[in-house]
Amino acid sequence: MIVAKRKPLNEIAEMVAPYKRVSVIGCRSCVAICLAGGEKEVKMLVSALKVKNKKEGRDQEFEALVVERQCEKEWVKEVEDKVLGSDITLSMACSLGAQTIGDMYPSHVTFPGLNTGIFGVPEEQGVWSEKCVGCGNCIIHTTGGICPISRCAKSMLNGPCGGSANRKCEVNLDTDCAWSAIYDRLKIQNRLELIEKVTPAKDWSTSHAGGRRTYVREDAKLTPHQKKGKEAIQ
Amino acid sequence: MKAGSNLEKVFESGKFAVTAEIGPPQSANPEPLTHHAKMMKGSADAFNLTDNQTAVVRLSSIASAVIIMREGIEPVIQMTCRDRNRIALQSDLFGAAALGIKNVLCLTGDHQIFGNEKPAKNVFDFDSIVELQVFDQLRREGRQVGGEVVKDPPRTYLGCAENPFATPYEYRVSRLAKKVAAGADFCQTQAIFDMVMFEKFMDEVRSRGLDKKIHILAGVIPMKSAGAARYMKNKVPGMIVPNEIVDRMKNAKDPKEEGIKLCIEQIEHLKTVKGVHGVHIMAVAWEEIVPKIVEMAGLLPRPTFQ
Amino acid sequence: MKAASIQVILCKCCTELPAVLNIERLRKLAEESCNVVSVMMVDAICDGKGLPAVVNNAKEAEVDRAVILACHKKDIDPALFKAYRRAGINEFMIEIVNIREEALLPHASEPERAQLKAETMLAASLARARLLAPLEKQTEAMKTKNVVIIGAGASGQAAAHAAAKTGAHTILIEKTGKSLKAPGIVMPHSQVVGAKGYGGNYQLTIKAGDKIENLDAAAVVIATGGGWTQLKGPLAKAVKDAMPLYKLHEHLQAGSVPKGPVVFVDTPDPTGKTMKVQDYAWDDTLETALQLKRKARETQVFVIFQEMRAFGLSELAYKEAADLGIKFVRYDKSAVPKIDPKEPTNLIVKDFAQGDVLSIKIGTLVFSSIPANQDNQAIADALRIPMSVDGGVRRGSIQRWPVTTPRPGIFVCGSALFPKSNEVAKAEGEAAGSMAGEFVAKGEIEFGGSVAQVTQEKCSACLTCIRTCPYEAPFIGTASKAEIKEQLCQGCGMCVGICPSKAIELHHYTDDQIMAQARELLGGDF
Amino acid sequence: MAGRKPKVVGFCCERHGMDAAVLSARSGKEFDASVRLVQVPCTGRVDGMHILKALEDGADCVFVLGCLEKNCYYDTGSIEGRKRVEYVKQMLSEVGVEKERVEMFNSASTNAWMFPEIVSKMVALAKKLGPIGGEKQ
Repeated sequence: MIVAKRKPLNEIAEMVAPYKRVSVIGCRSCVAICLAGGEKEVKMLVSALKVKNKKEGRDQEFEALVVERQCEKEWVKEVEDKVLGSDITLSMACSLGAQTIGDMYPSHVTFPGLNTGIFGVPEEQGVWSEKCVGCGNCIIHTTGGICPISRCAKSMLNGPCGGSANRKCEVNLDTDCAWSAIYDRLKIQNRLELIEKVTPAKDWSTSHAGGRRTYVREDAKLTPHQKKGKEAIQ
Repeated sequence: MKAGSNLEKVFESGKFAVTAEIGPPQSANPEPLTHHAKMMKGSADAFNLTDNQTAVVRLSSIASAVIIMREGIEPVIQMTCRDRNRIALQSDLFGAAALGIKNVLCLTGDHQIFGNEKPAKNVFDFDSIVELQVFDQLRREGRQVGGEVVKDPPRTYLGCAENPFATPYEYRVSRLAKKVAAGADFCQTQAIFDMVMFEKFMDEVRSRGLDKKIHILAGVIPMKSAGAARYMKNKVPGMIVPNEIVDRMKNAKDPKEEGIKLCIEQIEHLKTVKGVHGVHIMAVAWEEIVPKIVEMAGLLPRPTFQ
Repeated sequence: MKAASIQVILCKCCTELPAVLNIERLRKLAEESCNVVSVMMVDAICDGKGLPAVVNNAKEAEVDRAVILACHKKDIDPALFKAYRRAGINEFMIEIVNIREEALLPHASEPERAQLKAETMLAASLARARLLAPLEKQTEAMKTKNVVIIGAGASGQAAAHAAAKTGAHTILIEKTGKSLKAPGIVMPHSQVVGAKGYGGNYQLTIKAGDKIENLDAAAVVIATGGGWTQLKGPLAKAVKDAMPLYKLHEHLQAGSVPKGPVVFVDTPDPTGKTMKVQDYAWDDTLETALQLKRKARETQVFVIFQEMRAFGLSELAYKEAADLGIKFVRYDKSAVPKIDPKEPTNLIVKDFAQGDVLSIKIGTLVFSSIPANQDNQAIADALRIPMSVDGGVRRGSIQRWPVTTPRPGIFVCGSALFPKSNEVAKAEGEAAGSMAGEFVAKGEIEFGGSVAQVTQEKCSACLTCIRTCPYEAPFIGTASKAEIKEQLCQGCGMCVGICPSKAIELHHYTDDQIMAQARELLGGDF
Repeated sequence: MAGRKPKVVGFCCERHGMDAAVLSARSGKEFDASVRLVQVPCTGRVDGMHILKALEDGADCVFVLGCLEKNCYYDTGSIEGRKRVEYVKQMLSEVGVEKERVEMFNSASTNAWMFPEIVSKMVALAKKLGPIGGEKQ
């Protein structure tokens, strides 16, 4: 899932300071699960900002809201009145949610309350680790199911580098060396031959390097006729 | 001859090679390079110029190479994948070859977290092995990685680095084999302090016949103090410094002298290891000691070729 | 929803309350408050005399909830809730306000502030009372009358006898094959390896010999006891022939006296972090030291300890010990006794009380302690009950429920809690056995009330509640959303406080109820 | 406003926390009347929002009082409570409000002297720091 974390409150407070009525919108999907932008975090943020305002004698109104999935227009639509009734919206969803609101209401200002970080796996309660960078061309069938692009600090294709000591990464000694892990995994799977051969240059054109990506599922797309019907109903 | 460099000639002649490291300055001033070149001239067969080593911004390795070549010594330039994508790497290889640089050491590169530009965005389009493979294909087939045919391909002698002391230990020789397969002609090792472990590594290298396919330069670092030994032991990932060595430096009356003595002993030992074709001396910030060590290790005079 | 109609009861606490507070002001405030339909004063709610009048008043005034200004809720007689129930008022609609211990007693020297505080507390509890909702508890029949006792030592056997007296079926699970007489069934060579369910209806998995058997249990008593150990830590290296207390005891029984001076230490590992001074150590150390001293007056006897705790009348032994000349030296954790580097036969101890550093020659070193049973962890894991840091089973509350665990229907006694003497272990075994028996005698379990509940539409199925709950009450149900197994829920509200989607509420302690009370309390100026 | 009295809210767990307060009162200990107690079943029930809301509603200081961590009635409840308090402290420091205004305490129910100490510590702090945003409400 997408893992984000709240921006420091002083940064958020500074962003929203010029505005009188602030709508704060959380999301019940990924960011709720990663404890960054669910209803609880939204309410606590609002409360903390009110305490700050109380200290500084500033007068601001906050409205705490939460939608099911902020990256989808239909869900955002449910709080449209509140969004447009405020001077500014602080999105407590990932950047996708913030941009969805921004794209839906271009003249309304929407700010991000979270820093969107990683495609992560909850390793344990409160710990999420990156395991994918969305390169668009998965190779983990050749690397024992471990992604070297995201889990190696240098995205090596033929690791591990010389800095791997005690099977830890030299960039962060608390992090396992991805390539040591790949070696160990392939060894127990009896597939070490996979890393005996040189893996050639990777084609990065499927990643963000190839420009902004849009994935389309033709058979799922609505035809212009269908879309028209929908609009008529609405 | 692949490139016809002096280093290549020494290896081909079967002589025990010596290379030394020169760190380019953290400025636009060429003077330190010229100074080191003059001082070390004749002490080694080629001089390795680091490429923004530990991600600290320094005078570029290609420019440094040109500067020391003016003093009549041969460079080995490092090219890391950290700062350049495949376009820049291939372009720089052309450029280096055009300037007369014949030895290139292919490295993945230290992560920027260790350097003085930590917020940098890194590239890592390649890793060192892919870099070797692409450069090897360029020089052999005159074909870029993207398929473009090059009319006048570079003639370059390709090197790599390998660390026998990084984990998983049992995989390190396989990784060296991958570098050989990718086209490496010579290999510089991480500094060696644990001779027992290195010999084990070399046993496997020989048993796989890799010593016949690649020229191994064993890395040595002369130490100035016990603090340096401790630092390398505790703070440098992938470096193994046995306790005896730390103790020896600690108990020495004159640590500098002891460091020199130790380095010479190590070189003497390495000469006897089968499959080691030379040494690479990394006298970081102590370059002036290199001529003395080379002399005392009985490696002078260096061979010359016409 | 029908508006709340509240009855306010002001308990005078005999004469205590009027002595400090102006009860008329409180009455007036109550009468003028919204939703209050009746205000009554009673002399003492605890004596039960005023109860019929209170309940009649509630009926007549047709209230649906009550706010009672009295004392600590735990000390209110359950009869009060029963009486209200008969009048049709749910127990969760009764708000007890501890005016006595929160305002009256601690602020008696500032009566005006105490008065304002009491008034504010009244307003706050009215605010909370308006938000209360009735909650019905449910029952489930127990499928069995089995009380399973784990361990057939002193405490386990005592528990079996006590439980059998209440009419429960007792089943003693014993790891070894020792033969013993106990009521009910004895299963030798058996161990509990797993458990499902909850108090009243547990399904235990028993490994009996090589077989795995299932066993229903309404209640479980953990009586796993303790075992002996060797001297540990630096002292073990320095003192080779130290003996455990029971060895010395055996020597004394056989008539031999150890080489003096005899030094008793309270633990086998003074430097260790997990071993604490035990009841066992004290009763038996004192007794043994006395026996020794009585036998050999000339032998010097030292008792070195961190904390002294003799059980009950054993305390009388201190006097005799002092008369006989046994020397007690208290040390602190920061300066544990160690061997004198200059004189390896001497022990250096810093006397915590006097500050002197003593060097005591060791003739014989005797250490006393029983570490917790190694099996406790496995049993605690199987039954999912918490352990103490010493490796013993954690009990519910040292004052109120010394032989219960936080999990209903699971009781604990003897050295399974921490090492103790035979007599104490037996007494605890009896207590645990009869509590388990009484628990089973009820025949049904009651659950629900102040438990957590998930609003499924808000749930993100993030699993945070499941990971946080110590009782495994939350689970993902068929709708792929969290649900709470009420029988397992203990009503702590940990899941509620952590739920990132605010999808869980704890009945009787909802966010609104908590925050309304706090807000109202802050409204008062005193 | 010379006469303004500090306002301190204490969220006390129903187990050791509240029992410790009650015991201290019964043992004849006096403590400052400024403290307002809110009972929760367990400090793990405390939501950071409750603490922040109390500050919003006029509390100068808030404390949470639970069982000793090694002897919590609900096993891990007071550990959870501590973590909630720590998170609120972090939030307060991010918004530039003294994080000392919020504190976690643990007490055994048998401890009669601890509760008055907690109260006097928090009341002294409330007096020192004054109300959030100065004396105007």
